[in-house]
Amino acid sequence: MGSYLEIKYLEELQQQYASVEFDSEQPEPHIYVGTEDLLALMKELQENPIWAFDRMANITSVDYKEYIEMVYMLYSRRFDKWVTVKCKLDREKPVVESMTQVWPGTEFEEREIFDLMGVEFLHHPDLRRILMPEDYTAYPLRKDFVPLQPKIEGGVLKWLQPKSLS
Amino acid sequence: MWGKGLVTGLKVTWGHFFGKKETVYYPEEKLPMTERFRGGHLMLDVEKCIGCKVCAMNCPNAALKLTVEMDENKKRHMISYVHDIGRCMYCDLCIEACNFKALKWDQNYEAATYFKEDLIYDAVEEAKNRRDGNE
Amino acid sequence: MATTEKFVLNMGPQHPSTHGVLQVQVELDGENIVGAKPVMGYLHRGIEKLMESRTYQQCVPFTDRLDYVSSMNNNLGFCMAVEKLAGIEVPERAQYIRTICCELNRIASHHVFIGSLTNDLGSATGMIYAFRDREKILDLFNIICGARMTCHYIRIGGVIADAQDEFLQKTEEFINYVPEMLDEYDRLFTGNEIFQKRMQGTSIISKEDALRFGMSGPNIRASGWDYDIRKIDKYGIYGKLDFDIPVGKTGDNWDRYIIRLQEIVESAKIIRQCLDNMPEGPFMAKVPKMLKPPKGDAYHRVENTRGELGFYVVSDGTNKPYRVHIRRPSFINLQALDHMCKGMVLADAVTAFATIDPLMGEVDC
Amino acid sequence: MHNGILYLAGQSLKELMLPIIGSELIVNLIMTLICIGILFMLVAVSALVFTLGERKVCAWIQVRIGPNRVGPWGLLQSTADMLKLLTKEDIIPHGVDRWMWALSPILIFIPAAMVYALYPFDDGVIFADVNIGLFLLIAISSQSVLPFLMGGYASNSKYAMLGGMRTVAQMLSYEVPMVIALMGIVMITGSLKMSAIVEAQSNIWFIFLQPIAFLIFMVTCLVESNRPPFNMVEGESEIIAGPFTEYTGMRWALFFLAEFANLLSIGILTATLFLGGWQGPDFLPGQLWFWIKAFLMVLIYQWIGWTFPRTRMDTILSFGWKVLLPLALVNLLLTGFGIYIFKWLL
Repeated sequence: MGSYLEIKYLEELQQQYASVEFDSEQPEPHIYVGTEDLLALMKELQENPIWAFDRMANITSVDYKEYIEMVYMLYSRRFDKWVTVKCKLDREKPVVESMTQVWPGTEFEEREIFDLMGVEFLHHPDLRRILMPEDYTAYPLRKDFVPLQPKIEGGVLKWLQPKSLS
Repeated sequence: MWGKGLVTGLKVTWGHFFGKKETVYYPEEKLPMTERFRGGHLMLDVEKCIGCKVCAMNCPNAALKLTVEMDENKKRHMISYVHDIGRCMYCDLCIEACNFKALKWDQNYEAATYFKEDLIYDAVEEAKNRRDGNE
Repeated sequence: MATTEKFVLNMGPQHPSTHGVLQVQVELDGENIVGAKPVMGYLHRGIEKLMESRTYQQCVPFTDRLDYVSSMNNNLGFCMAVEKLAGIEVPERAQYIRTICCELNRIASHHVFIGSLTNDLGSATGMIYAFRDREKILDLFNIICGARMTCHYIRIGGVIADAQDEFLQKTEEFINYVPEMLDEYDRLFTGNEIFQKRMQGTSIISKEDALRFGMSGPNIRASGWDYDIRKIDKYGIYGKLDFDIPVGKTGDNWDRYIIRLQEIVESAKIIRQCLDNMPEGPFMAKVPKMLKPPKGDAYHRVENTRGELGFYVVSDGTNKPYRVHIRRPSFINLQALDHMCKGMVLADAVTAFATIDPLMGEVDC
Repeated sequence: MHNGILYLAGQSLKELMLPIIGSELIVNLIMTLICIGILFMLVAVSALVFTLGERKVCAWIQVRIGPNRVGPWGLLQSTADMLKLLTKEDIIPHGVDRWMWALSPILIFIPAAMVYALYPFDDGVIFADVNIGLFLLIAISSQSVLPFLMGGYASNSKYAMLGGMRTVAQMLSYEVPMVIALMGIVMITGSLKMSAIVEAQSNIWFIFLQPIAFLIFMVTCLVESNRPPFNMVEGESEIIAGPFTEYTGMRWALFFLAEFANLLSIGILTATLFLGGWQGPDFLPGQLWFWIKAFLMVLIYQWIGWTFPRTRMDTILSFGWKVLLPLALVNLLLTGFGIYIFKWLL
């Protein structure tokens, strides 16, 4: 079981990137970073040999009703260390830099997040829906999701907005 | 030598050609089911059941639809216990939830039916039929 | 002058060798593959969303349906994540039973791999032999939990029922049978020249590429990394057990096949150690029926048969998870498909699908 | 004079009919028609037998019981299969080349059935004992390339097209080593006549004189008749069913029929050319020896087919041209030297 990145290193990161925040009271504090610094921070963590976070263990997003949170869990095989980087996004128009620029293996996972949560990734090589139909308009993993109604019109499958509950 | 592997492969299949077969003549010969086997219809013990509906609450897929009636002595009676096999995933949570051990599987794995409607059955009715049959 | 043009062949979702409902758009130049694009979503059931509306205990049977040929490992991953979140200690006997079941399931899953690989290579006999042996493991599961594939045996806090003597005894019988079984596979296909010719040197993933694609499990080990979560994280009782991680050299189809054969041997070794050191005691921790983990999130990863399976669970303090994310290894491993197929011929594409061993239940979630 | 049972039966039938009908021409005509009927029956029955036989052999190899539901020991399984195929809906896919698509299953059956005319079933029992028997046989059997390509092209399906292309490449390249391997036999016999080839083996079978040619011939036979491990044309895990992908019901059954006719065909051919045909010790009639050998060869072909994985298209092409062809040429050279030395010794 790898251990979490120590607080002194987190402070080091904080000095480098202004938008890095963490709660030093907690045993394993998550790093919160602004969207502007995210890509630079990730590049630093992956490429700099003092960190060597060469695996993106888990990348996901959570809808907290007020905002959407991107969760990146990084793992360093060399030092057996974990770090969790989180990034809050505007719920109306969530846009974030794509991590495929740092870890190419996140391509499908980011497509999945785009598909199910509606987060748009900049500089992604192939940003399309991956699990849901191409012409689907809703985002299933959001908390206010209501399933669209499938309807066949003239031999073409269409997705209609459900009738409003009012 | 190239081709040695091919010959040993042929030997293996030749051995099985005359060897014992693993499959059975199914409808005549059936494999025994184990004690813990989960499958088939739910067998409800009407005497033990107190109508608390914990089984239906524990069902992840809402496969159980129960109607409970209260008589004059405030005692609950199970009127119908509708189990939809089409929704059931045989997770066993209903049986484990029952505090009175009133439920168990009848372990009949031949569950296929011609019509979708036949997948829905009433366990109370089946319990009644079983009791009538025994008498 | 005659010219040729490339064309796109839609393999799947209905195709004999796409392991379910994977669709691959293969761009072909004659028989040579120019590119292969996986298209998925045909088995998407929204398990992550379904879990949000069910209690923690009710979520467990849904994990069976992710990677349905190694359901024990999925149960384990989710239960361990919730245990981490809620701070539940699992009794030792339960840990041992869990390990035995998971490793048996790993062997069963590798049987499916061998079976589907040989079938895709055109030898239906190999498939039947592998499935015949898998049947023995499924019968063991039938004894211990009453189900053969979707086990739902490992629960939050332990296992649902104690392992009977019959199960332990039959497991030992199976472990004794493993060398004989592998010997037959070796004689029938591993030594077969046609088999070797088709697998060696095809669909190579280099060491760097395997890391770049974020691959895990036997696929990354075949490329030369000794990356095994069981060894790295030592979750459960794996820290106490003695086993090796087989590592490949070139990362071709052949290595991916051999690695899995060797993993069967290692799994058998683990099971034997577990059987020998099985402690007595309770098999289930005290878990409240209404499990309400404290607010927060937890991530736990286990070594599934296909790679690194991670569960990210967010709790908001109620009895239902606020959000569950599943890091599915086959989904991520599929990213390498295009790279593996490029420059190969159509017959190799089928081998590449088979050795990457994706399971559509897991890919589509 | 010939003394095969079938030959004698035919002769006595002829003698029986001659006084009744009077004209020898008409009697010969009737005899010819009877022979054609028997040959077609043989092909049809062989398909029925082999549907069950193949499934049983495959099941026994795969530690299964195999078909056992229809009739005793599943003996009526193939009849049930045929009935099912006959009653199936005839689906004509959109956009097919109608004429070619419909003709392909019929044409594929013709060479498969035609070659039976050239097999010596017993002493003197051969429908057409022509001087260039072996040559004609190879010429006819190589015709089956075209229907495959027609079916593949006309189906308007990429899988079928790929399968059709594979057929051409595979069959054409294996024709060459096959012919050259058989040349050794022809050199020893000194004739292309099928009956002469069988008679030349009365002392020693050609399998002992031509072991290399026998192995080459076995491989090429498997390739020519699309049997596994060389069933690239069908390649069910890659291109579904190749040229047959879009066919249903009876049309597909004709392909099926031709396949089993070819299976028996290669069994008979191997038995005739290398195992002495109908010749054998006297305690059994020649007819029986012939069928024993043929079925044994069929069993061996099935056994090989159900054991090995499928080869890859490019591998078998290079194997055919780079290994089998030189080997066949070397065999030819060795046979030439052998004959020369043999004559010199005498």
